[in-house]
Amino acid sequence: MDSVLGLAIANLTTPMILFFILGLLAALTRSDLNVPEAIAKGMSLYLMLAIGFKGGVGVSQHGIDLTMVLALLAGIVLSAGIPLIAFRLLVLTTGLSRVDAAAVAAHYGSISIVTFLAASQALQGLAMEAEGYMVAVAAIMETPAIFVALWLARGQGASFDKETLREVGLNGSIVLLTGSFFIGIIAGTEGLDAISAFIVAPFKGVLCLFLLDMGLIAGRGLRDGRKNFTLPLLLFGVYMPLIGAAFGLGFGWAIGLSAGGIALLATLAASASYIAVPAAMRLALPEAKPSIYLPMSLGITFPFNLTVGIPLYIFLASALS
Amino acid sequence: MDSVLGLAIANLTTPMILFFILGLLAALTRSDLNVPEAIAKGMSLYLMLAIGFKGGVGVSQHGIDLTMVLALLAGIVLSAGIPLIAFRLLVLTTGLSRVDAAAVAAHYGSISIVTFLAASQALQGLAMEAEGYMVAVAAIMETPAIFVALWLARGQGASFDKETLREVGLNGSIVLLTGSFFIGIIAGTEGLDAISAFIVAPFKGVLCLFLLDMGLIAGRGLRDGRKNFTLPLLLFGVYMPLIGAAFGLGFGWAIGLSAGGIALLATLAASASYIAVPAAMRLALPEAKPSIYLPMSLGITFPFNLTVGIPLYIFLASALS
Amino acid sequence: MDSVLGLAIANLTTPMILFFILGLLAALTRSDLNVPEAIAKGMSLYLMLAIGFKGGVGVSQHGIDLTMVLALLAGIVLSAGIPLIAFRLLVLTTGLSRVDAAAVAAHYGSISIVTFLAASQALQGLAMEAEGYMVAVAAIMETPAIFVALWLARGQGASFDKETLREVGLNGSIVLLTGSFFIGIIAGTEGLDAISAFIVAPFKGVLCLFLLDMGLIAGRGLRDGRKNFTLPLLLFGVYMPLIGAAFGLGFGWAIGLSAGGIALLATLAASASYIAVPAAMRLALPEAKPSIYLPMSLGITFPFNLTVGIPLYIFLASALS
Amino acid sequence: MKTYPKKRIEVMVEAPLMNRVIGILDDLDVSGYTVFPALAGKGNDGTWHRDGMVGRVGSVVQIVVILDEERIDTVLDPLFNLVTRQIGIVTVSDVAVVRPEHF
Amino acid sequence: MKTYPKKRIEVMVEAPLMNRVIGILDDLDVSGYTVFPALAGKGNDGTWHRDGMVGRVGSVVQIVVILDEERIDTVLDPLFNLVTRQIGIVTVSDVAVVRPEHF
Amino acid sequence: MKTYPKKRIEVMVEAPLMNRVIGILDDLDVSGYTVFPALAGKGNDGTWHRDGMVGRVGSVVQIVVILDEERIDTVLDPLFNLVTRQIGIVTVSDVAVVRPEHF
Ligand SMILES: Nc1ncnc2c1ncn2[C@@H]1O[C@H](COP(=O)(O)O)[C@@H](O)[C@H]1O
Ligand SMILES: Nc1ncnc2c1ncn2[C@@H]1O[C@H](COP(=O)(O)O)[C@@H](O)[C@H]1O
Ligand SMILES: Nc1ncnc2c1ncn2[C@@H]1O[C@H](COP(=O)(O)O)[C@@H](O)[C@H]1O
Ligand code: NA
Ligand code: NA
Ligand code: NA
Repeated sequence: MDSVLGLAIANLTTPMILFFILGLLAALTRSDLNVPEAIAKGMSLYLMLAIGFKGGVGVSQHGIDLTMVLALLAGIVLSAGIPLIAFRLLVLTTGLSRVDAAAVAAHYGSISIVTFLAASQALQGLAMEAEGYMVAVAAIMETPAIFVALWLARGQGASFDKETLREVGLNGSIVLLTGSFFIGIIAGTEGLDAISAFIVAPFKGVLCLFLLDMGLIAGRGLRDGRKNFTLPLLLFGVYMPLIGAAFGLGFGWAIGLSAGGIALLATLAASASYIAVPAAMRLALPEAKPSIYLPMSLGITFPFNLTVGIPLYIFLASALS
Repeated sequence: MDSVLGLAIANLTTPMILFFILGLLAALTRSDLNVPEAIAKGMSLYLMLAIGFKGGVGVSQHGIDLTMVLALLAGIVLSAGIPLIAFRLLVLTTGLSRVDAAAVAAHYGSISIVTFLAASQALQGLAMEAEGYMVAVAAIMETPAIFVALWLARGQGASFDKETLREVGLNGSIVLLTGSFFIGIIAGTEGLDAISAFIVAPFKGVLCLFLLDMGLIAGRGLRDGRKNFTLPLLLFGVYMPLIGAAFGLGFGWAIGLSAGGIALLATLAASASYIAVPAAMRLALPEAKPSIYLPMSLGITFPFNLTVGIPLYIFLASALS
Repeated sequence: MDSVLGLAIANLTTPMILFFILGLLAALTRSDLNVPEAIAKGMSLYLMLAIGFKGGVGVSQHGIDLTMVLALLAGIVLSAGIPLIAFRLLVLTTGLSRVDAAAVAAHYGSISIVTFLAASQALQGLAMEAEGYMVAVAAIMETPAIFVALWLARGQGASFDKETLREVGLNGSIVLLTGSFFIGIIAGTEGLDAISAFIVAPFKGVLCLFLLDMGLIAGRGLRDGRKNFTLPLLLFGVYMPLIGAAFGLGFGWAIGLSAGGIALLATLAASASYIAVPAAMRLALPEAKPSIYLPMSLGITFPFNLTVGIPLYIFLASALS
Repeated sequence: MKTYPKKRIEVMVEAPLMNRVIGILDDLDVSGYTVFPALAGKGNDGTWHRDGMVGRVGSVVQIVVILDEERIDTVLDPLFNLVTRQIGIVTVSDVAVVRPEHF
Repeated sequence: MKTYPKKRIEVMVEAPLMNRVIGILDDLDVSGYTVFPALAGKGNDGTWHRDGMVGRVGSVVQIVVILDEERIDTVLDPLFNLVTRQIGIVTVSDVAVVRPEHF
Repeated sequence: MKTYPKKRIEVMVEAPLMNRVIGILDDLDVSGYTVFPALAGKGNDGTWHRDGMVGRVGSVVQIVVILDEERIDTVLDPLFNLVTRQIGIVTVSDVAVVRPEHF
């Protein structure tokens, strides 16, 4: 196992990360390079379908065990617990209103599936295996943070009726991720063989194009968000993932995951949502300002995890096990 | 050859069908999972290009024979004849107006190319070959039903001028399907080798994503259509494909197609259009209600064929030859 | 090496060109076959990313040499010089206003990346290698022509402020092409292996679908443009690429490119832009009529190069070296 | 700034009908029009949403024509004939423009 | 050609809110509505552009309802309640239609 | 429900010009605007359709600004300067809004 610096440098010169940086630069220089919305959504459907399915096939091969149940539980605890810490830190250090602090906190409890994908690819590049069911852990971590944040903002206009609950719980990415996961379990290796030319072979390449788009979005987020960033907020965007990762590493180690699995759990805990949670916040906590939580998650934490965080979490996970 | 039940169960656990069911469930639980329109159209272009091209390459390998001409003729007769039967049954049993009955009848005479694709994949899974020109039969079956339906609805506001004729005859899917077919004949095996990494290898996987979308649409069709479904209409949506398939099996057997070819002809006869015919009806028979014909075709007959019909038709075709 | 006729015929029966012709015919018969805008843009992103990356990997393998610098210089000279010739010929023979003549001239100085792709594929089909950095030459040739044309139209309402300069210089296709090129240099063969299932294997097939769309656009361009085409303009659309190619061949031979490289430089010089330049003209030379320059470039010169030009340039390049 | 009164006709029809409407406008030599895509809607025939659609049925477009008051009736009559039989809505409203010669 | 005066309500809201607005309209039994997708925009919360977006937040839709003057208040009240708390804009304007019975 | 009169400016321009129009609006500090994509159209320079397009030329967007009557001229003048040289159309119409403080 390389040193963390070696890992980080190797990570930075993969096509994936280079395309992300290209997107970032294009946005910062205000190039009109752009990916049509439909293509971006199509790629995100593809990536979720593929990762879910492959995770399911993994489970169909290795079977279900106690560790899986523990990992799912750990995911729920992390997703629900991290917002509590994040909220407290935000209120103490940043001067955000309680509503805004709760909304930001929700993002850090929930997860970013693209960060998860990037970590999976990095593991694969190092020939480190991870448990297939980690994708189910990812899916299960999407929502608890949202409910905790709404509870934190209770009495501040958080609406939380049955309809909102349904919309949050059955949002497209959760349904596709878990649906594909179960399909993978049923279809098994045979099913994977049938469609691997679609979901395995071109996966990395699609991820490159997707990360180009993420770079563009993150860069625009940075440009637009600049005026809302205070130093305490900026710092939060960097130390909060580290705090999350520390808990992820601890839980992963405690329940006996493989090194790869620990790294993924740490990555999930460290990552911040920018799809599911923002949509939920607009519905249930409309007073919270998207101009704060979106640039934080997309412009600071996402690039940080992608470039520095992931190699670090992998290094620490390997050291732990 | 397995029993029909074995076939049906094997069919139900292929990733293709499982993704269709996932889409259906997501729509029925009102998840916001959705596929952007442009992606859905892009996939349908891809699928038609690929299937047309592969069919043409098949013909370039095996040459043209009398059976091909007979199969094309059989396609025309089926497409024109089935609406007559369907119309009579609808008028007798469902209480639809003549205009609506004619419109529904047109859908059942015409074909669904995705159902055809699913049947082709099922055959391939069973290592059963089918004639390459069946894709030309599919293309030729798209329109005769429309003209017969307009004749059935004559005097009821069916407009049928030269412009409509051109629009119906040169609709995009027919042009792409037959165009790719002829390109396949010209380009031959060499051409196929050049582009097979695009049109052969990932085909099944793309079909999975496309069927996910079809499941979503079918599910929404079912939900919206509920209030228009009477029992006689519902039953029609199930027995009409069986009647069509019976004719398809008979014709296929009579003209000496292979077992695979018979199964495909039966599938075409059994399938109901939901793209070309609805568009033609809006132009030429605007009084007919889309809220009847679309849910019938998409919500009832399409899922029926996909899950139960195709294995049944394959079983019967194998038994016949 | 075959004769030019043999080459041309072989070129005309590749799936790529056949799909282009299919699109052309569909548009001319006013079929409603169409490719959604988002899909067309997605494919063009894909093609530029892939060609740029592969070019960069080529450079990472062969290293940088003096010829590369000379080729880049040749590209700049061609892009800046061809508009001067084109402008003079247009003013002399076609009766276009100076503004329109300048705008058309800009298109012929700049390049069409799809023509470049088609030529690369044709070379590959003949097992002829070309220098990887030709893609950088393509990128560098996009803009000089624009600045020359604005200079030609000075005093006629050509606006040319810093903002326009930035928009022209950092347009999406240049950024993606050169960005991917540099990423290819950094990522090298290892990077290529990781994503070749996405950017190499399906490339030709995607190009087929893209050329189908280009055929549709070219056909519509022809139909719409008919009324603006005079004989001198039509002729210009055919002889101008030949003049450009002649210079390209000469420069390529003089600086010592390989036969494949010479053919590509000739193709670049012969090709006319239809994305970057039209957009720049609308911003900086709004008085020029798009109804002249777009159909010229798309409807005449693009099909001419694709069918007749490319085999001819390859033949001549082989004869030269 | 001086502005001039004009009329704005807006026609909502199902996408397959778009070419018919445009054909009518072309025959009448209107100076221009613009078509906007709708995303979703509801009418007599129920609700529709463009996402996931593979065909064009159900999906609606809005065709906007800005033209002189005098020409209103010439244009409305044939449009109305089309939409009575087919699915569609026609509205007219007042607008002011800055370049009267354009319309 | 004879036309009849109606009102046109236009609601701009962020996409995640669309279903709420539609729900209100459905509850009130309006005869129809049409939703148009916006491409980009700017409001209190800054600028947004749809390209490259993966989520729906920020992207705005415009919901158009043509209806009878009499029904305006019944519809405006609940809509307004929604948009005061949430992000959104409601405008009303005059239009004339050719088929009054449709609305 | 009480409503307040405002003006609605609608600018149709070719997509490459969109950023120029937005730049003008930003410089003038208008409180907001929304851009809608058009699908197809016809003008002095012939017809265009977005499908299959790879470039942005020809495709048109509509920029909608709702603002106070008082500010109309400040905004119309620079917009008009842009569209006279370039391709485009500017219209103004009356609307009523429910939240006057928003504009
Ligand atoms: N009152 C209305 N306001 C706005 N749009 C409408 C209205 N009624 C119908 N539409 C639109 O016009 C389409 C066709 O309506 P209909 O002719 O009632 O089936 C619908 O799908 C809606 O998109
Ligand atoms: N004055 C305005 N004119 C047109 N559209 C506006 C205006 N103000 C806001 N919008 C649109 O409404 C959305 C939400 O605005 P806001 O409620 O100010 O955040 C913006 O993103 C714009 O698309
Ligand atoms: N009278 C009109 N009504 C509606 N849209 C128009 C009209 N004239 C022009 N347009 C739109 O504005 C664009 C540019 O028009 P033009 O400046 O005439 O070339 C056209 O492509 C149309 O989309
Ligand atoms: Na997290
Ligand atoms: Na049929
Ligand atoms: Na050139």
